[in-house]
Amino acid sequence: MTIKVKYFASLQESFGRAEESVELENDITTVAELWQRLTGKDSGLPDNVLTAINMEYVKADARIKDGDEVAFFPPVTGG
Amino acid sequence: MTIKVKYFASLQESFGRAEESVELENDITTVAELWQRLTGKDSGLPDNVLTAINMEYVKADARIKDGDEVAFFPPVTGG
Amino acid sequence: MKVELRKQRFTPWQEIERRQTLMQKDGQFGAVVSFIGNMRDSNEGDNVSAMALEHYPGMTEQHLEKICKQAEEKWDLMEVLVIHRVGDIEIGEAIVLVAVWSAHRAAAFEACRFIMEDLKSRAPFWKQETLEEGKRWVEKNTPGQS
Amino acid sequence: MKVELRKQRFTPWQEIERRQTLMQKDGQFGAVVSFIGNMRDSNEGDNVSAMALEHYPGMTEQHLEKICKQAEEKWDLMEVLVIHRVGDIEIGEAIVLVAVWSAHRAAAFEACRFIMEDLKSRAPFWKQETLEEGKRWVEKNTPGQS
Repeated sequence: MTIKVKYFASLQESFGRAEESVELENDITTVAELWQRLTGKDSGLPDNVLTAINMEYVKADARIKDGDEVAFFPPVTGG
Repeated sequence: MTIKVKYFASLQESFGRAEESVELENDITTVAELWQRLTGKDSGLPDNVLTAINMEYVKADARIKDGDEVAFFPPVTGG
Repeated sequence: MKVELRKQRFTPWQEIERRQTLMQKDGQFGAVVSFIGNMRDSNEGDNVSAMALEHYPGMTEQHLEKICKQAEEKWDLMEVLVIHRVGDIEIGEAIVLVAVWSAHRAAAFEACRFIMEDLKSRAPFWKQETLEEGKRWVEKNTPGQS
Repeated sequence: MKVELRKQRFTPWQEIERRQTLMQKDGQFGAVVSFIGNMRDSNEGDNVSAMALEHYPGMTEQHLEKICKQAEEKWDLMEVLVIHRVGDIEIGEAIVLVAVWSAHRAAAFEACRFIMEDLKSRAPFWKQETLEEGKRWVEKNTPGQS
């Protein structure tokens, strides 16, 4: 399946890109697993990384489906 | 002793005056006693009558001294 | 800190802006919380066509200043502005304005609420409403906690 | 209800006044509570000379609207206005405005606070400060309860 991944703020800088299109094998199904694939590390999703699927907040175990937009970002600091 | 008495809002209407100067015998010494003297009734100060001496809130048992300004008024409704 | 009783109609936003300009603390305050109370055209189910606000000259100003001082002791504030109408008031007009400036929002929110609750329950003001049937004194303010 | 992201500097008091005029509910609302967040010239002990606000186009607007709808379900409100800056911000400028109109003060105070706390802790905005030594991302908002 194909998904769109977006990064914001400091995560955009550390990944070196704002967004990308990612082709996933079917065995990658959660946000946490996607994070491992993107970072190449075995560790789970850090506490200070927030995630949204299709612009709604989700937890690390949320499932991803074909066509989803998944976003990773640091704690928010608006207002 | 001589004191100044002020009435506000609905109490001003029921007393028919905004203020008066009152000569007191020495045995009238508290706000509650003054209220009895002014109304001519034996009942104590009603719960819905607030009092101030010299522009500071006081309770019914507060003592009055010569030259004081004593005010009686209903619950406040500003804001 | 500024506390004022006003006989004339005022535009609350202009007053806040003017005070903020006079303060010359741009860049220091991070939070401004303001409350504005306006005259409604009904109360307790009755149509109200006009209102008069009586106060206790001297005590009212003194009491409002005491409330603001208490707020300044309790929270870290940069400025407090209170304006309250007295005399005749028309529908829709601002009756009271409380504005609080602080570095952070918690202090500004809490101090503004504190001042308003004390003002409503303790500051010597009395409202007289004009209804179709005549005038009546408002007997009690509604409680501030929901 | 109106939620807006704004690239240009705005004068919060003018925005509140304009909204209030458009509402045409004079005589109905008895309480207006507003919060304005301004850019400070320092943060965590460091001088800050400028700021940029990043957001997640689409999700940010959607999230703010959801907060306001929640507030409207929870309290009896007549109008809610939220304006939030994005992009480059200068010292002293307003970053955020939240204004709430209601018949009574408790609802207006509580809804305004509720919206601000959710906005600060959940709405997708990120601040980058310019210091003398360079730029840094603000890592965390200060908690709203004192």
